[in-house]
Amino acid sequence: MSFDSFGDFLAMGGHGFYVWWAYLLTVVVVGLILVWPVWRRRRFLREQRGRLRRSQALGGQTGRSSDAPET
Amino acid sequence: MSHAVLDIVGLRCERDDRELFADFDLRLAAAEAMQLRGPNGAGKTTLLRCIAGMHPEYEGSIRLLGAPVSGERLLFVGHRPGISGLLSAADNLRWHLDLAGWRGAGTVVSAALDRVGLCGYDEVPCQQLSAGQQRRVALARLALPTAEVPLWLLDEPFTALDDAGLELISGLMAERLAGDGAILFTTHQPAPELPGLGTRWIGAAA
Amino acid sequence: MMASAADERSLWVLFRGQLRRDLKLAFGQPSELANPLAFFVVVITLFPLGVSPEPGVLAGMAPGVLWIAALLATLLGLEALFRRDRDDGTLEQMVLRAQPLYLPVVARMLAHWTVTGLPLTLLAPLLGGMLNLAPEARLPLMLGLALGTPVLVLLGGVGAALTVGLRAGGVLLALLVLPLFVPVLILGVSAAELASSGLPPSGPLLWLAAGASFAITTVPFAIAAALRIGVEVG
Amino acid sequence: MKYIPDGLRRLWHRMGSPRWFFETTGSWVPWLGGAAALLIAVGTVWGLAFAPPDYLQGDSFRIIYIHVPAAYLAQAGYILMAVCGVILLVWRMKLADMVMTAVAPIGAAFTFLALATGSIWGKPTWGTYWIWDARITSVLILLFLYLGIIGLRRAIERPEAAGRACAILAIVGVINIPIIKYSVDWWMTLHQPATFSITAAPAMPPIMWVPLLLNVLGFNLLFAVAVIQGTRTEVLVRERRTRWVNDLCLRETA
Repeated sequence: MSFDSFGDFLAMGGHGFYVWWAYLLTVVVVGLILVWPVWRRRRFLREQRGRLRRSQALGGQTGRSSDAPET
Repeated sequence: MSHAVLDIVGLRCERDDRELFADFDLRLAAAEAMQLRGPNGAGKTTLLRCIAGMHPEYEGSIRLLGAPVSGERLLFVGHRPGISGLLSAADNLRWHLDLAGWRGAGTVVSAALDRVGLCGYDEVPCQQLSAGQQRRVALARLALPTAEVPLWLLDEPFTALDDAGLELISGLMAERLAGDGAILFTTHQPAPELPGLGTRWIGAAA
Repeated sequence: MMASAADERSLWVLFRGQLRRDLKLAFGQPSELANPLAFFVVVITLFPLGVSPEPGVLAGMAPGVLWIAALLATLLGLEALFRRDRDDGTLEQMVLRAQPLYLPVVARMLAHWTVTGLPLTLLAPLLGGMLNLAPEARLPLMLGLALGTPVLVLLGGVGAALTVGLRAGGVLLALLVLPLFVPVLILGVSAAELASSGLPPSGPLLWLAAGASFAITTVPFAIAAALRIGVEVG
Repeated sequence: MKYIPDGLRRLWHRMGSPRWFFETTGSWVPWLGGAAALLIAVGTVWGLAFAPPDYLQGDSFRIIYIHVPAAYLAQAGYILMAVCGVILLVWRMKLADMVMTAVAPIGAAFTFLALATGSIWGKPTWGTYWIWDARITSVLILLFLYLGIIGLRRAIERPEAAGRACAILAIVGVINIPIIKYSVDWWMTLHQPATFSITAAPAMPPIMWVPLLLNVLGFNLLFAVAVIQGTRTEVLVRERRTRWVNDLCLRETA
């Protein structure tokens, strides 16, 4: 342990402001890049479900069957 | 020669999230012409661009004389004229010859302009010509020796042409057919009288 | 694949034909030729007015000012580089018909450089004099521009080709291209700066020459590939 | 591809299938995420609380434990995009394009993070938030390159064309990155007698570099998780017209 007390740890030898800012920013940015695709996927699934219901109501098909790997 | 000039098998093509073709087949032999017909937005232009290799998002096979399509073996006249308005008719055609690596005499340019009835307009900048005359310059490419390729793809070639112009172009098309070429074209005007002319409807089923 | 003599001749025809056409087009539009040059001169005129007319201050910043103005003038000419060809359909004919596409692309870029980079290079020592640039730095400045502007035009050509079919092309083009200009800017400015402080400028100039030859051989392939995408849209 | 054994080629084709990617990688995320969290937790706590302060910079050097992984991933992300670009252009593998799409914002985020943490670190070290230090300047230009890729992709409507355009740009960019970096380095040494660089600490003892290593590994896994998640979303959006995606949508309703 490099610090004597929790207060010392927070103070970071006078550089606490900078160190904690940097770490806080990292947490926020990393959080965003992890959450954003999941949030986008949820929204897409919701919208796609709506689209499918609408097209089923119209008696449409549920999409092409092709899922062959692209070459 | 066993290969058809143009052989399309199982073409599937989308544009803007809409399926234009599915399981589309088309075969065109030498000395055959085919008119593509169908309502606006049915995909006639897209089909021509697929064949010319300017719409690569398709599945299926498109072959020209049994080989993958290459631009030097076809001639494409699209909605855009392929003619620069700032240059003269002769400069434009000379550039088209150069593009194909033509090494013969440049007199063929005047001959081609004569063929489309633009005798004497060689050095006039194209933007000073009328719409119909500009169209004729664009179509004068069909009268250049570099147009002697197996396949012509003509998208609305008759737009803005008068009756005489229409006759001239049909004459050029007939000559190409006589030279064992194949022609695929679209038009909303009545099709000209051509030997071996077939019609193919697109988008009628949809 | 071995090219026969006849093939080589058609390749030469292809290259020459494109070059002739593009030069004719460029010189047929004298205003388009003059605009980037006028821009170059006007921007440089603004610096003595906006920063300081002091000869010493001007001499210190002259290489940087001249190079940045040249950079922006090049950028200005890029937007229209392929746009008109795309609109009138000559671009799609070129992409479709030319075998290989590399040659007309090189010719296109050479023609563009002749009407943008070359006049900038020739004009630079004069403007350098107006900015009190040390006389011994004028030749290195010119050499730097002569070697650097082809690279700028080529890298810019990639950006212009990538944005050719796009409505909001202009600003995006600047964003795509300017970061790639950084090494040329640094090398060009430092050649002039070294010379004006009495040091040999050969280091950065040789690097610029290396960069120019690398760019001329490789970048046209990227431009050609980007143009193939450009003609698909629409 | 002629000389590649048949089995390998089949594997390559299967891996190129977006559906295969979606169905296979779903179960990887918790494991990778867990490992990343563990490594980063250990590395960060160690670095923040147990590593001794730097003899010159004091405790502000502890920013290194996030700055270095972020700066490393910023560059690795761009290289990954260029590799995907080559795969897309040469083998026309759509999945490569989807990965490339997912990497761009993540790489840009790490580039931003590297810049921001570097700048925060600069304040106690140099007395100012911004200095035209060679490393910081190169990272800033890298951020511009990322923004260019993102901007180009958004500007082109057809995703297939956008993918190939971005591939070309990424390849041109990746060739330029080392040139930019060296020219900027050289420029800065020409103009200022080498100031001491913040991350070039002389021979760190293990108690200082082991947590850095843990964090670099952890951030790598974190990056992988983010890219996988982004790619999975991209797969669904791009393949929304296929039956398997629609079946998936309907299944999730039930």
